[in-house]
Amino acid sequence: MDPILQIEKLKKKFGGVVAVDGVDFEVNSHQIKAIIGPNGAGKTTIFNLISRICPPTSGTIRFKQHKINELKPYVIAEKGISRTFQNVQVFENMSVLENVMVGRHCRTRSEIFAAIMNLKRTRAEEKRIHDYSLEMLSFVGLETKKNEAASNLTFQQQKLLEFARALATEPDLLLLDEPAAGLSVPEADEMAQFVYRIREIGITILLVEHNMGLVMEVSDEVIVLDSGQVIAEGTPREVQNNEAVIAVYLGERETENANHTKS
Amino acid sequence: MSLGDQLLQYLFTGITIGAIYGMVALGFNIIYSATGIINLAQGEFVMLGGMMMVYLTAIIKLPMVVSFFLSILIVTAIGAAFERAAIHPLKSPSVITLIIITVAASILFKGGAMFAWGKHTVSLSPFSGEEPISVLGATILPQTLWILGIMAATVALLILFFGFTLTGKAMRACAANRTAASLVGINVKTMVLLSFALSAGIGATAGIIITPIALMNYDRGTMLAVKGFSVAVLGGLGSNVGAVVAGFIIGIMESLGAGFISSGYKDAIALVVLLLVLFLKPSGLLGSRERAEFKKF
Amino acid sequence: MGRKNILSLLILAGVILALPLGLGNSYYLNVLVFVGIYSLITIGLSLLMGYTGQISLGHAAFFGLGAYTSGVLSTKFGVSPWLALLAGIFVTGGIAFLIAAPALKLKGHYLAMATLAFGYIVFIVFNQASSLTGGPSGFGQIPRFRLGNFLLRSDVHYYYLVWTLVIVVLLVSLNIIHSRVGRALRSIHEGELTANIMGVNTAKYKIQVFVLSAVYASLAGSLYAHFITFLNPTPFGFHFSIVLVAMVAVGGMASVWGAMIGAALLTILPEYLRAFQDYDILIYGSILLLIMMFLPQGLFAGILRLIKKER
Amino acid sequence: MRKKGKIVVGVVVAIVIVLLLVGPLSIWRWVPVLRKPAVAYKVGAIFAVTGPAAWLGTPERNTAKMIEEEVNAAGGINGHPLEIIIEDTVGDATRTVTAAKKLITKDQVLAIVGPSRSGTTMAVIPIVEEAKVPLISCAAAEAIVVPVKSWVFKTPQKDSHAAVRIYETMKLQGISKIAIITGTTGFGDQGRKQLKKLAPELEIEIVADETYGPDDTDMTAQLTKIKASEAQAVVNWSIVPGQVIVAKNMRQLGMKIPLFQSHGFGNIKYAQTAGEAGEGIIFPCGRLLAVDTLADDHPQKEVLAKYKKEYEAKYEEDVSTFGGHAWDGLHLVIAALREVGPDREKIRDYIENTKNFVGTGGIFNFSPEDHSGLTKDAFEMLTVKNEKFVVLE
Repeated sequence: MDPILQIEKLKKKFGGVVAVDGVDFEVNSHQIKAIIGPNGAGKTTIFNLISRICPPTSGTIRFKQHKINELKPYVIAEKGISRTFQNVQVFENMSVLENVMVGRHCRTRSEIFAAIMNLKRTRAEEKRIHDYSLEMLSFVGLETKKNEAASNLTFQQQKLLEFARALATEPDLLLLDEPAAGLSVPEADEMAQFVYRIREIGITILLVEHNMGLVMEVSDEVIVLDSGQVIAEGTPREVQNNEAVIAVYLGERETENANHTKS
Repeated sequence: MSLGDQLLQYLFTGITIGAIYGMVALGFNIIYSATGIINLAQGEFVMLGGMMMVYLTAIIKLPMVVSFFLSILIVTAIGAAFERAAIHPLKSPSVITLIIITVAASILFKGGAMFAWGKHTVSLSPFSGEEPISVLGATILPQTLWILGIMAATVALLILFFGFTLTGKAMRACAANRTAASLVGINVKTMVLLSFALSAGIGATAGIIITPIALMNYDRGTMLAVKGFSVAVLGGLGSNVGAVVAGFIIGIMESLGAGFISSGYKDAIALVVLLLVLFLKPSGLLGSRERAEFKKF
Repeated sequence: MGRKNILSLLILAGVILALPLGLGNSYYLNVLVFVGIYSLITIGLSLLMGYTGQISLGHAAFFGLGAYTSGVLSTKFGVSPWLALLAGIFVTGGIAFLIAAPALKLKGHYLAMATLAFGYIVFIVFNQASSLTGGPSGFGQIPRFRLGNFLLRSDVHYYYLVWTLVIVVLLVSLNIIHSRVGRALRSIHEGELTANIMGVNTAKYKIQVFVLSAVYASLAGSLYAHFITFLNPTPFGFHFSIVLVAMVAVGGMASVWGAMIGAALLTILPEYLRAFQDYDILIYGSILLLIMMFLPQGLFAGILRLIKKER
Repeated sequence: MRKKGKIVVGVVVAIVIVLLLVGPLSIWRWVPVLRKPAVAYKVGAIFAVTGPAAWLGTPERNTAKMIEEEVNAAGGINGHPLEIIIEDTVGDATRTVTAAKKLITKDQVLAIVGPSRSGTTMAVIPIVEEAKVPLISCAAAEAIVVPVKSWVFKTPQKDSHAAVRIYETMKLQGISKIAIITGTTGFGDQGRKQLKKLAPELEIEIVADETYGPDDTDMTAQLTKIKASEAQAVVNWSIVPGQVIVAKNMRQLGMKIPLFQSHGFGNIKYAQTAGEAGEGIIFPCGRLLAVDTLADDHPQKEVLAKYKKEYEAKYEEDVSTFGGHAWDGLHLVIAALREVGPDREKIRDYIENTKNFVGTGGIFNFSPEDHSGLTKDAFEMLTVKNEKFVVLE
């Protein structure tokens, strides 16, 4: 198996706080890999480093053997990495279809002069963008909502819309940031089905998730992160039986239980 | 005059101008930090303060001290009334809407002042005599010392207010996160009202103390607002110490620019420096980058 | 571009053709010429502010750069006004490009301040570079446009020239809005970082739309210079930058039609208010305040919503 | 929500109706029958009533209203009432051009008095030249009438005359090296040009040349530079508040050299605003402000005293030379109307040939070569003594 994403000695400091502390791992093509860990372990920070929302302090990120640390976010999208967001980031005042069409941006070429002249090939391209985006919408089952403003969708629908938008960029690697967070149990199950279906198209998936059921069900491999460091890596079964992991998770479960009783 | 004497004089001039700008910038900061609004009518509060003071002392013939506090009080009330009438009723307005509303308000204040007090430039006698003080061959007006003193007092009071009183802390909380502030029971709308009142009061104070030096007329507010805004941004929006420091920087740059380079281009010199600072450090000299990024449009 | 927009354009073209017949008075036409000139700027500003979400408090400077480049070249160097207009576009576009790259990294009020400072610097240069600009006194005798041997001299001629260009600019702008680029612009407004991660080169499009809006303003400036035939710095100061933003906000930023309505309203309104003498300043301020308070989306959106609601 | 919507619709509809009933686009104007019969003589006036030069435009407007009332109370001009239509420039060239076009094409005025400022005047010149409407500007700049434009006149004294009078006074006082400091407005800029142009002719050397913006709050930097130069006197050429701030700043810096101001200092308010710092300022001015010190047989005495008395009684404020410029302009037009009737071209010809017209600014003698009509003797050198203007000894 060839690795599509290689992360070496990745480190990120925010002021004095080390959020990611020398992380190494690889993601192989066509696999579903999950990153888990307690709150503040640095999971989302790793995503943000990969999609270059902020620059890493040190270390390298390679995608298809090429270093991508220095690239701008939009170039990373062009290279074939797309993502969804923990707290959804849809373009609220644009229609559902337009949201997806923005995702199509990096696979199309018409620039401002072509737009001004409204050339024949521009119109043809616009048609292709439209059709492709519609296809992505029907893939996630939102085609009936295409003309709604994105802000009118439910939370789950907005998450699905983010899927469609990310898929419209034709990614080779898709980063899913807590796809099940905030969803009910049946909705989370639906999400799991989507994750499978996305892999079937041939897209590699890297996933951050708190919902252990979903993680254990869909992942081929799991990385466990604590305080910015990898403490375990392996198949779901191996990880579940790892003592370090259990220690970390027991700790968290206790605090979580405590929180639950409080509220 | 030797070069050294000249240099000292330019410095004094810069400090005088800078103190004026700094006072205006303080008013900007208060509304900005509590609400994220850039109040382009801030210059009008300054103008109203100055005109009101002249009116009370010259026409009504009240004593200086009484007029001073009465003017501040009246303009504070005007600021509060403006907030109640034009800002309070809005539901989640956009920043551009707010900018235009403050512009409209400044037109109204200007028009009101024109009808109330006419179009002439007025002056106010200085608080303690007009005899310039000589320092090492350069001169400074006693009024400048008043400006510096009152500015220092204002900044000190603001620091005390925001640091040690419950209301001040509540206002800071609103600045940091409005939703969170209202969740813990702070009445955000009251804080907005308060910030407008406070900022109008500080603007009026600025207007009163600068009128003996800079004179005042109904049309003066806009330029003062532009300068004050530049200074507030250079200092880092929301930073009061930054406003004072940036005021002096711009003031001294203008006066040195006028003295050594070209009086015609002095404003441009100060603005080019401002632009360079913004391009290199986008959140101003003493502003925090994170805060600037949180306060989005 | 939707059918609605094409229809609106056709209606606008019809009204433009017909209006001079009904008015026939050069004063009204003169006001409408200014409405047209300002519309050119506000359409660009609506692309920049309403669609892309980037504020500018310095667009009067681009208007002035167009006017001065055009005026100086044609008056002092004998360049044909049409060439001067083109030169204005290139000069202004070039300056806008240089300022856009660093300025558009700024956000919110810091961007507002940077554009304001830029506008102010340009204004100072107009005042100080007297050998070219005539300084605060300005200069006159700017030649008017010619079409072949035909000299455009009356208000009617300029009315048709300006409004033809408004239609062209509208067409260009609507084409951009309803394209891949237009979508990218709106995504920047909605969430710049998200747009970037989704593959939109946000910096490039911000610069492009900034330069485009500057070019529109420059075009307007050249028309102004060759129409009014006299230039001094006062119309290109901070005050006018604010008026432009007010026009866009009053009409409705999120639509080029709104931007035109705003330009029309804030140009025609002071003419109505002439009758009120000094009180005009109070009435003008009150109207501006009330519109922004009760129709914060602008007149265009407000009226559209009302029509829908009544149905 | 619905209720609110209806209110807003109501307000919008009401505004539209009002706008259709009054104002330039009103329906009445499209129906010729409803127009009033035009018996009045219409004269246009364009003044900077609001905006940064409001101090200039307001006395002009007041004067125009006063004259209109006066003329109509006396039975009008040959039986025709006089209608002065006053427009505001807001100090903006664009608005001024529109105002001029309104007066010419919509109101069809016979002549225009104003605008108040040099820049706005320059902007309307091409319009009146093309429309062939006489314009009598109230602005000072030389460029308005040099070179002569056939339809354009002006009533204020020329900048060059003011500069010459200042220089002549300096020579009498033995001053040869001076500093000039001017505001960056049209007025200040024109003054700066005249001062620099005329200095060599009168053997004056300008050793410092400084400027400041119209909104500047402190000029000590510029004055420090002047103080360090060899200047024996300072000429400040600007409008308020700069005039007053310069005087105050000079006092602050302990500068004892004399301060000369331009003829823009023509309002006693400025001297009062400057207070102690204003004492001893020397400036050229029409005789209006020193009317009390004029000999009774001075040809201008009667006109000046009458205007001053009436203006001050009506408006309860001190008369200024600026209102006087409007007085001169309007009375020139009225005299023309009285003689030649409502004909733009004849009015122009009449004004161009007016001789010995006694105005507030001086005795006007126009000719095809001179559309200003005044000589440098129209100026008196005044100085400030005890917050009053007196003729310089």
